[in-house]
Amino acid sequence: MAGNVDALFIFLLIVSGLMTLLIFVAVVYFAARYRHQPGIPAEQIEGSTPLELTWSIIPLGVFMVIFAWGAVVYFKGRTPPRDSTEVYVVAKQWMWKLEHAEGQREINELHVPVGRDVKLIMTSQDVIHSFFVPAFRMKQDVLPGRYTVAWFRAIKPGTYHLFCAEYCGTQHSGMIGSIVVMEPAQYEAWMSGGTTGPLSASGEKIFSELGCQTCHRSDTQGRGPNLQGVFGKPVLLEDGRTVTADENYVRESILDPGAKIVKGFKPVMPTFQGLVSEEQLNALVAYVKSLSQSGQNGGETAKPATVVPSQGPANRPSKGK
Amino acid sequence: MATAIAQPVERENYLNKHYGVGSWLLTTDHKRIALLYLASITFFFFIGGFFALLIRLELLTPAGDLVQADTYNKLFTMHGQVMIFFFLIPSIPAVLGNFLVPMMIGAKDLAFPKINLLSWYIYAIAGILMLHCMLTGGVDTGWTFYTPFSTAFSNTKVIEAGLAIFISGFSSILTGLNFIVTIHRMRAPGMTWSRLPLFIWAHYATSIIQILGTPVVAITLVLVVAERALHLGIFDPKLGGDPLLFQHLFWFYSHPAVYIMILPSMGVVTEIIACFSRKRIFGYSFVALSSIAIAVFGFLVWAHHMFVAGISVYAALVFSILSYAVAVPSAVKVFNWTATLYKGSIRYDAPMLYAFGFLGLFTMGGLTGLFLSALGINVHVTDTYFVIAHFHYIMVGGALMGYLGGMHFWWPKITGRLYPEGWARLAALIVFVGFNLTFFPQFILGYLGMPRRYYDYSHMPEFQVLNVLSTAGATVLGVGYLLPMMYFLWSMRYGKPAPDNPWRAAGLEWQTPSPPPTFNFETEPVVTWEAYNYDEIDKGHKEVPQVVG
Amino acid sequence: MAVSSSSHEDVHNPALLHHFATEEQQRDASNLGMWIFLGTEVMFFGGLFCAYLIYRLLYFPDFAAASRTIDAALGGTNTAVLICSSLTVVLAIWGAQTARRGVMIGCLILTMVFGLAFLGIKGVEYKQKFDEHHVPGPSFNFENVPVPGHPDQMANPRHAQIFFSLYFIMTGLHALHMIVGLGIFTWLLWAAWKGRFTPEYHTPLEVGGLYWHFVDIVWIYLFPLLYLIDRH
Amino acid sequence: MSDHSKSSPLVTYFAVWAALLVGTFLTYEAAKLDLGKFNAAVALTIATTKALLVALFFMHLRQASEKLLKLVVISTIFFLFILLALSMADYGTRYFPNSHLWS
Repeated sequence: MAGNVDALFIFLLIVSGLMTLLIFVAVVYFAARYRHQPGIPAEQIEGSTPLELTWSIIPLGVFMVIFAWGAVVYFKGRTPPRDSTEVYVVAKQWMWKLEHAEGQREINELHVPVGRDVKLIMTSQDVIHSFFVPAFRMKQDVLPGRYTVAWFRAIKPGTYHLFCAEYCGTQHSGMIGSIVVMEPAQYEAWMSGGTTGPLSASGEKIFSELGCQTCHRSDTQGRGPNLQGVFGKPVLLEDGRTVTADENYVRESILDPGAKIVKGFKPVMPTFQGLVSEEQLNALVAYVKSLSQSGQNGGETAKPATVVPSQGPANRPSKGK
Repeated sequence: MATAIAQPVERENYLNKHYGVGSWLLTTDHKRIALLYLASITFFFFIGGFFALLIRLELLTPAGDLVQADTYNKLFTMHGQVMIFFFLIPSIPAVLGNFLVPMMIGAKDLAFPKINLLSWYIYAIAGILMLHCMLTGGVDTGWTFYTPFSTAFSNTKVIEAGLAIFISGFSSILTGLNFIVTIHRMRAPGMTWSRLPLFIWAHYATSIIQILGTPVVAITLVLVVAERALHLGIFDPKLGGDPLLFQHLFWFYSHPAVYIMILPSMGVVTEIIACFSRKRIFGYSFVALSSIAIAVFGFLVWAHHMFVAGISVYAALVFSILSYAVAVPSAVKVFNWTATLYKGSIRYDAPMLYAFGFLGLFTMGGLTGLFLSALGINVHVTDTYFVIAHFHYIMVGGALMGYLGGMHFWWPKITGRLYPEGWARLAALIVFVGFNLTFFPQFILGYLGMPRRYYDYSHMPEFQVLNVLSTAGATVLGVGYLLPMMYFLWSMRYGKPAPDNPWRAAGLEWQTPSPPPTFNFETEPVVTWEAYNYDEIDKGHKEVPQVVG
Repeated sequence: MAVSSSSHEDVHNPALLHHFATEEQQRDASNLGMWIFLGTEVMFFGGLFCAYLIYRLLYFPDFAAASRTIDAALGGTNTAVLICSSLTVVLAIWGAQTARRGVMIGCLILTMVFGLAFLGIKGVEYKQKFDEHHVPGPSFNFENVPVPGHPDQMANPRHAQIFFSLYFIMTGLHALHMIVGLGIFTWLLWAAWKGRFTPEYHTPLEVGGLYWHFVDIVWIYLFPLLYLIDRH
Repeated sequence: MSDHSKSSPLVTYFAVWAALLVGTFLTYEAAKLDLGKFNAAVALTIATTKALLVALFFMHLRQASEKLLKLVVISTIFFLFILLALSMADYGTRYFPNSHLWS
């Protein structure tokens, strides 16, 4: 990331440096060359349409190049690679709470392995914050009430600044931390430190504590949709629309179940707004996600998922709403 | 302050026709109202400047040691609010524009003199409310009022500050409305659209933004106040609202607001460059149309303040490309000013030095805007000191330089006195040097990653050197701003009486005595010449453009 | 709002004001000034319409459910009342143009009566909403109100509260404009009574009328947007 | 604007008034029909027609000899459109492909 941004930055420095130089040299030269001298009147020039067009169109062309280049860099920076390591981030006044999918929890510090894509799934408990790592040229506002996503890949071990870049109140400048980038071996060692198990396992526990499984059963008989294999798939809704079951959709389904009801189900699910914390929500999202990963990755088949493509209404897997 | 002006000349003029506080507070003369505005915005400028100084002093050392964190947050918030809403937005339009728009088009006054006075009173009420807010605790939301911090978390006087800015908006709207009607309806015979000074075109464009943009921020602030008082949920995600909607509505005005600040300044600089290079402006119609283009395109780019805020990436693309569209007319202006110098007969009087300063600083401010509109770079530099530096280059380096240049240029007309030229050139130099020393290091700070609105950077001591440079520059800059204030005040009493047209300038405002009579012209002007007919003046065909009775 | 009233003050003296060359110029300036002011007003309401549009699209079922609880018959009646008042405004101007003093004054009074009727009906509506606890705030209650077309699905009270917030702010702002309008028309009536308006000079009537019609147009949009989201 | 001495015929005023009342009635009745997505379109079409009637006849925009007033109206509507359209550019695609503001 940093390389891409810097390349564009240098290109822009050159372009704007040349432009500045052009203007400055012209102004200084004209100012000196045509300074007032008695007896030499100014020469009146009306203007020149070809010249005006030239210096409108050429800059516009240059601008379009900058735009296109900037857009490409931006798109890359906004699109997390498919198999990224996932870290859930909860921002609050004035600290960063980070939780690895594997279960490690950290505060104001994030340990990541070098060379691995890391996807951040972020939300805020209170006001808007912004996750900013200057060394990675990466920044994303963290909003209350929804997830925003960002990603990075560290290429050199070391410790890097993490800043909150969106003003968030008294200790805004204290809401800082560090990203510790480690060699894979070191990282493995660090990871094996005390953990309560993967985030999805905590999610599963919360899932059963809240009694979700009474309706979201792993067969087709539940009052709510079966959640096996739902994540990342399109879901057909009661009103005919189709949505993709991403993090924000699962989140909304828990907090505002009436918003997007899966086809074939009744709006019977109560809201969990105020009943689950942001961390618990993250765990639930991680759990729902884990129900799809087994099938997707072709790895260990944990559950005999009844993954049915988006047509079948009765057993549409999704968070029931 | 203006009542202190000694009677400069024997002739009856707008300053000596009436005396007494009442004659000022109830005046409907656009020139006197301009001076009322001048006094009040100068007051707010120094308040805002004082806040800026404290901010820079705090950042001299990495630790938070001068003021407390909350105080610091209030300082930058109120620095922004005061400078933007109570200084920059009214600065050129309400002072120079108010004074000059009617004179430049040959009118006796603005179309609605009472509304003009009303707008000053609205401004004054807003200003008093803002002062009250500052004195009784202040506000710490950042000038941007981002929700939900402002609506649900800040425990400072958000409602009062919001209302103050809401009220000040109406002053701005009324000024813009008055200008547009005046420019359409009050032009002297012969003053066709293609003969208008480019200052007028710039103010016309500014007025469009004031009229159509300001109400949106006004209603947005109403929603913020309502949300904060009643917890409606419109901007509060906890209650189902979307905080980004606030940002959309806020920037719909607040981005074009930058053009409210810079466009009039461009108008001023155009007049100065033409006068001191004794030339017609190169490409008159392109400069005129580019003002309108900036005003219109300025409305299409607001979400480039929100590229990392969580908006759609597709929308970000649209706003990025539109942002480049607005860069073109700005570039056209710079090229035309430069081309105007070509084969001119250039003098380096103080106003021209400010205009040169404007050219350099605006060019740099504009070009760094290209960095910010490039999506990929924006992600890195937004909300850092890079942005701070960029918009100060535009709004201080650009707008304020233009304002000072204009004040020097028209000071003889306004007061009938000459300021001390040597001091004025020195001040221009100090401002230019001080400005660059203050803000150039901030570009580097920003790219290195120092976030804006940080009170304490003790974990990042590597940022200190650049911050020290910046603070040193701010001190120089402060001196540069105090100087004109002092010699202007001095000149009101001791300055040499100004001739009617000290610069041998072409505009209609110079064809009337300095200071002008109450109704601007002794005989009604009839315009028979193009704008900037410096050849006719200099070749001695006419000493000044003739004013037909 | 203060603007419009003082724009009348500018021209309240039938004699030509000093800085205008001709009466024509003065009248054209007032007219243009009012139209531009109305442009400002459009954008003022525009911010609210923008918020309304976005939340209506995001939370359509909840908005539909909330909209159903407002009395559309009262809203419709109010629309008719305002339309009638607009008619009396043009008739008053016609009266001035044709030197029919009785028509002018009668129609001005009628306009104000219609305006007051509008505000009265509005008050009845607000009272209903207050009694039903549909006023956003601590006592807001919108539990168990089904979404139109889905009897077993309940509207989200938080989203309904956003609807009612916008409803009260938009109609409240509109009512505020009505009150300002009534103030203007009180002054116009006084001036008409004093015989200030002649077939040659009645600019304040025209400018005040423009304002009144604009307020009417705002309501013409508010009525279907707020009252008639989903009534079938 | 220039021919104020010549008053509009009362017939026009009353006709417009009647049309506005009919329009109000139509809006009210059309809202009761289930037209799906077209309910809003119908309501807004009628509202715009009514607004135009008021502007053109009651506010005399039709007679305005100067194009300036029409320009004021058109540019205001243009900027309002910009506000709505560019905001929707974000909301319409923010959660793409999960964005369904249009369906």
